Amino acid sequence: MTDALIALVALPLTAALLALLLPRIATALVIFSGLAITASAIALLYGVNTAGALHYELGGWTAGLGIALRADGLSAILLLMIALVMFAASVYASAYFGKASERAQFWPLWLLLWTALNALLLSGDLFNLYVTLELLGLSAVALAALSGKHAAVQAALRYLLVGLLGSMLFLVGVALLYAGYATLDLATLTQVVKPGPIAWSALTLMTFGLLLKTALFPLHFWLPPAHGSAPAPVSAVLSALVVKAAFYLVLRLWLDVFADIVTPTAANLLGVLGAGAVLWGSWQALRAERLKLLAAYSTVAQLGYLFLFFPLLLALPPGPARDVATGGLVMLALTHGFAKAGLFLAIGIVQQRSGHDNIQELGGMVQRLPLTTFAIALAGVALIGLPPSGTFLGKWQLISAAIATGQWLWVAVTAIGSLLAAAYIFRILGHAFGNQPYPHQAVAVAREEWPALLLTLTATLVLGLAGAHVWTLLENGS
Amino acid sequence: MNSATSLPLLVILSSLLPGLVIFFLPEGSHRLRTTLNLAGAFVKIFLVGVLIWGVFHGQSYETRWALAPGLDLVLHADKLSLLFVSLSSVLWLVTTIYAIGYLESSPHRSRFFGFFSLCVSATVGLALAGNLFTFVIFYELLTLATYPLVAHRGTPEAIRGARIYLTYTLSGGMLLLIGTVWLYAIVGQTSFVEGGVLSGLSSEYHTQLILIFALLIAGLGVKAALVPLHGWLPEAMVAPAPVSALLHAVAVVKAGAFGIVRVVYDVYGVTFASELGVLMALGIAAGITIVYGSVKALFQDSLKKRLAYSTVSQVSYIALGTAILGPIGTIGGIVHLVHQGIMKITLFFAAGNYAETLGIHKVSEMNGVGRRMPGTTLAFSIAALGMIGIPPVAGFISKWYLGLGAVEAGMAGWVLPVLILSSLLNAGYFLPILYRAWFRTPAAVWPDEHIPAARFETHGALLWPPIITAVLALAAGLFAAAPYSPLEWASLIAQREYGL
Amino acid sequence: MNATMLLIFDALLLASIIGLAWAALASADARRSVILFIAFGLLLAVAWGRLLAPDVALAEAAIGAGLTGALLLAALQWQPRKTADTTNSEQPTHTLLETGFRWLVTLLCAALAGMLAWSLTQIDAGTAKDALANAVAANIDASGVSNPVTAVLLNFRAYDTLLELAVLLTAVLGIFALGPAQAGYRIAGPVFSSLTRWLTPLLILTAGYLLWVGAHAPGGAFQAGATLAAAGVVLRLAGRDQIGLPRGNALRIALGAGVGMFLLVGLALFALGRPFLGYPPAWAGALILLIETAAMLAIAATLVSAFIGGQPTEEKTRC
Amino acid sequence: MLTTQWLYALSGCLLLALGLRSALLHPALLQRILAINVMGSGVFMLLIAIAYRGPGMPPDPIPHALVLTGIVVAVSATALALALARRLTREQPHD
Repeated sequence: MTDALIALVALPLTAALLALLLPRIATALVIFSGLAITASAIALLYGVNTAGALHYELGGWTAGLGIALRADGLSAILLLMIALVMFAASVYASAYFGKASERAQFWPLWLLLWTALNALLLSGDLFNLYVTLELLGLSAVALAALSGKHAAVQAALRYLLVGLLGSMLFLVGVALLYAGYATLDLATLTQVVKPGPIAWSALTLMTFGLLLKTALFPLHFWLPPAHGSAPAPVSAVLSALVVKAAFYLVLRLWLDVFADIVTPTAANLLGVLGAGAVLWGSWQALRAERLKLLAAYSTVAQLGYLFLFFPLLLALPPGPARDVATGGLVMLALTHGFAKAGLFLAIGIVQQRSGHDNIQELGGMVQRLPLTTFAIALAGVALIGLPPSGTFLGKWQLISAAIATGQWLWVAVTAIGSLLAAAYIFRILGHAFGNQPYPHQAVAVAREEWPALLLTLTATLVLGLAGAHVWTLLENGS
Repeated sequence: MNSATSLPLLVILSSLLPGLVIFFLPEGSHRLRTTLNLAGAFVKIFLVGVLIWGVFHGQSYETRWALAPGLDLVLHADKLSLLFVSLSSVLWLVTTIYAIGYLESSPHRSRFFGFFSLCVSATVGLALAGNLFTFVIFYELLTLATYPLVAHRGTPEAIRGARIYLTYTLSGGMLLLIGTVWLYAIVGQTSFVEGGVLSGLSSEYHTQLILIFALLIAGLGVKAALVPLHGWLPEAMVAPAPVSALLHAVAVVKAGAFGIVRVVYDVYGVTFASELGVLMALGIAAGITIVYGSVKALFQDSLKKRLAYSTVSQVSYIALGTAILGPIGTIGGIVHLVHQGIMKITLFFAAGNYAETLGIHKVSEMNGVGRRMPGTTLAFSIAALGMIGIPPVAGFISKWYLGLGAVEAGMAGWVLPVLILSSLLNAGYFLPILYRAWFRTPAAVWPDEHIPAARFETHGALLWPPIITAVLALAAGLFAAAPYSPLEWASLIAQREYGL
Repeated sequence: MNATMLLIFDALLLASIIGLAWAALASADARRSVILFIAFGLLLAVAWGRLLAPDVALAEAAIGAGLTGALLLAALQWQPRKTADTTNSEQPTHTLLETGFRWLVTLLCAALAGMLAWSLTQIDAGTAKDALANAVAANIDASGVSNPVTAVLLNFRAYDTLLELAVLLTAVLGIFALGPAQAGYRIAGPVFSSLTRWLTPLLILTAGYLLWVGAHAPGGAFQAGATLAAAGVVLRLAGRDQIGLPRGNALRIALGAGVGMFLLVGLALFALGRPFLGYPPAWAGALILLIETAAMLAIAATLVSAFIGGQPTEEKTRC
Repeated sequence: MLTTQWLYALSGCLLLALGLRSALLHPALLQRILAINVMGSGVFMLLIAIAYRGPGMPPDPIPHALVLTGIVVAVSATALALALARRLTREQPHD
């Protein structure tokens, strides 16, 4: 059962090395290891669902002296999402990067990114989290700069510096906690940490560093250029997974480790920033000229919704009500992961076929790229939060919790944000449905279209109709 | 899964699955597409028949599926839902035939019929929804499915109309959603129950319940085109005629009206609603809409626009009926759900025929069209007279019961004037059309005649649907007292609602 | 050396460290900043020594000051000596808004330092804070090495080190993806090249020694790798493009060696039914040395590749 | 804490603040990269001060190990940052 914990880190890392040494067979390698990783993620989910939270002490040293890998319902679900999204994006990338030389450079970094994501989700140790954060940051930057275009490199450099700043602040927090409690093990810390200046400043610093990495408004400035100029499969995982990883850490710190330290006021502050992100991000997405920028800004907005949950969860007493709301939060994160990844992949197809991604010039797309347009529309349904997408269920819980705790402001923000989302999605579709002749030779490759379609279908149908399982998993896996 | 739990789902799938297949059909495969469409339509009617038979023999049908803790997707067949389901599935069949003829050689038919089927599936789901949560889901799905139909032509006007339609309906959907979540936050998960479920709540909740009612009605009012939320309806006229027919008679507008009926009768309970005082407000809104719509219709030269405004006014008869406390008013409102549908779809079919056959879009172009297209014009005339409320056409029945109900409920003071005034206005904007059509001499050349008069005045697929629906409209009036007639049915429902 | 003397020494040391940092960051002249920064790094190494952290001191000297310094100096080649926007920062022509922002940031940073200092006052000098140190001491015999830092680095927290090597690999792959290395320097004069003939083997020997000694005394893979890299840097400076760095596959193997060996050992043990990265005490010493050797090669190859700023070009073989 | 620890820990905080300020404000790229390294050194100094147990006492080895890891991570990041910066200056935007 716990073997899955090791496999999830060792498999992608080994694959990365092999892809580096054997570039010729790298693509096949990625597909196979991808399947293996997905299988391990499923095994882990199954294990967590039946046996509850799992942990593995590396090197056989007790956690504290050594490092422990941990997985509960939340991390297991996210790990499965990572596996599925990365796998779909890998299939897509195998067609997206035409030249063998491109793929030779791409695959090792890609698998290192995968390693970093899995390691971060599994890590149960503060300093180890710092290392995974850096691994994630560096691999993400290297991939974002891959096109070598000036804009991309510039964005990547800014992305790197911001990321380093973030991890430095995180590290200060770690140092402070070690000074105060002489432990790096999250589980131990959870028991010993007490309200006081050390905990407060540590939490502040770590949260701030992570907010930089998860691009919460107004710290989002670096995200749109970076996500907007990276290669399509990279943008997909940056938007869908990488920012989520940092968010996941915030969630862990606030709801688990520092649960007794966080105050409603602090949570409200996060909520306000989230609201800012929802409104500002959606508004910018509405005004964007290019599809990719639109998608990137919508990521800023969608992350905002996740932060709206903090004041609500803090206001709800621990118990079923809070668990249901938490499920809603996870549901939002999952749906956005799948939908946004699919959206970026679809946009990549449009960009490759028409040589641009200007929203104004999409006329006739619905005739020439029907499946791609359909994928974009499905992603849109999920981003707006219409049924039958999982977002609908998530937002339902968000509004419900807000009403139950009398925090009407968040209801208004959610409503406005959703309508703005509808505006920017149907702005695309409006142009796509236009009947002007589509000037470009559009023959989409199945290896590109199907991943996009399946990801968006997962977001809209699978999560929407089988959503109840998410709640049970979280419950069983706690 | 036995029939009791699967049948409601199958009713939806009978149009959903063909729709999904049709999406992937090549443009050319005309025959296969048509077969799928009609097969789906007939299967649906058959399944609905089984449902009706079962329900009238005390069998209960329910499909239940948990989407999240405390949120079940429930499809449930009760008398009210069956009334709406049978209406929409019958009219869907007719409309499909009409649409096949109408879109004969136009592009992107696979896309069109795909969304067409999705649209009906959503409507049926809406009719079968067993609780507000489910209703909201299908309400939004209906919006999504209709957008591509309105935008179908892809012209700038079509895109614009679709955008306006979307702006209205999605905003409405959001209000409905918030209201529903709020309601759930208070009473938890509740199914639709005849007589309502809220009357038990203590009075401290009453203000909240009034606000929720306002949210729900505002959300539903957008699709039901209650003034001032009706703005999208005339704009959506850019859609092809079959779509307009669907929007006005079967799907969208009806969904709104049906939702209002559900909320008043099966969530709040009509008695409780009147205690809260919300019923009166609804009635006044309906009254204003009725008059306003008719007045606007008076001044439209574009035939479709005139019909659109007449829809605005006619649909509010349903809301008016629900607002009248007492079984008779209820009967009037519910029966009009059916009658308005049959009559209005006839009118739109006819209007579509004029446009397709002779290129007539304006009332002022209709001189003498009756001689060129007698069948169509006859159907149009029957439906129009029905709308005015002239016996023995169905519309008369609705208005009669509404009037009686108002008297019974002691609301005659303002309801009767509204009814009389609107009927006069109806006459005012329909009779001139009939006069032109039958008695004026035709113009030398029609604006754009591209279907020459052959054996029929136009394609059979275009001619028969309006005639069939017109006959139905007559029958619904003539045989109102017969068993299984809409009126009979409506009175059954009314009895249950009032626990008689 | 008595306490007050020590205190004065500390004060002076820290004062100059902070002063150097300040000067390096305040300057608008890239070259000046870099040189000051290198000096800053060297003083840090002294400070680490003063705090009885010789391993860190070595690493700082070799990597923090040494190789980072070399990288920065290499960067000066293409860095415009005074960037356009630095010139206008010399005559500060800031708008009111900008000045406000600068003050805000400064204030925030001060607040940060204050907050940290305040929370440091709250640390209770209980015995709890020695818990882990004691645990290390208790398990050191089972770790296979006697240098506690190496024990933590390569045994107790080996997983950290594995991922850290992955970070190095990521960095160098990212650099390779950005294009080929830039051309070397001109061939150095006779004096320097004869110097390199002496220097290179010496550095390589030192690296070997550091690696070996790491098990029981200050030293280890990273310091050794850095020293080895230094040899490469020297060669490079002497104008050799060949800098002893392998090409193509060999280079890729060298770069991946650290992570590879680590995984190999870890997974092999895992397959043999031991925990992942759980060395049997009897073998621990040997296995650690094995891993460290691979790690040293990887680090050296990585750092040199980073220094020459890209994948060494295949065809050019000039020596 | 001991006076020595105090001195070094506080200097660590100071370095951190200095670095952060320049990282946010310095107009030149190179100095911003340096600034982040200075921040790092500040954190390292904090950690090593924490590990110190006074003259003659064996210090806590764990922070030392963390700092060693930190130094290597820092140099990797710096190398990547410099490579990106070089790529930027090598080809100015042509539009």
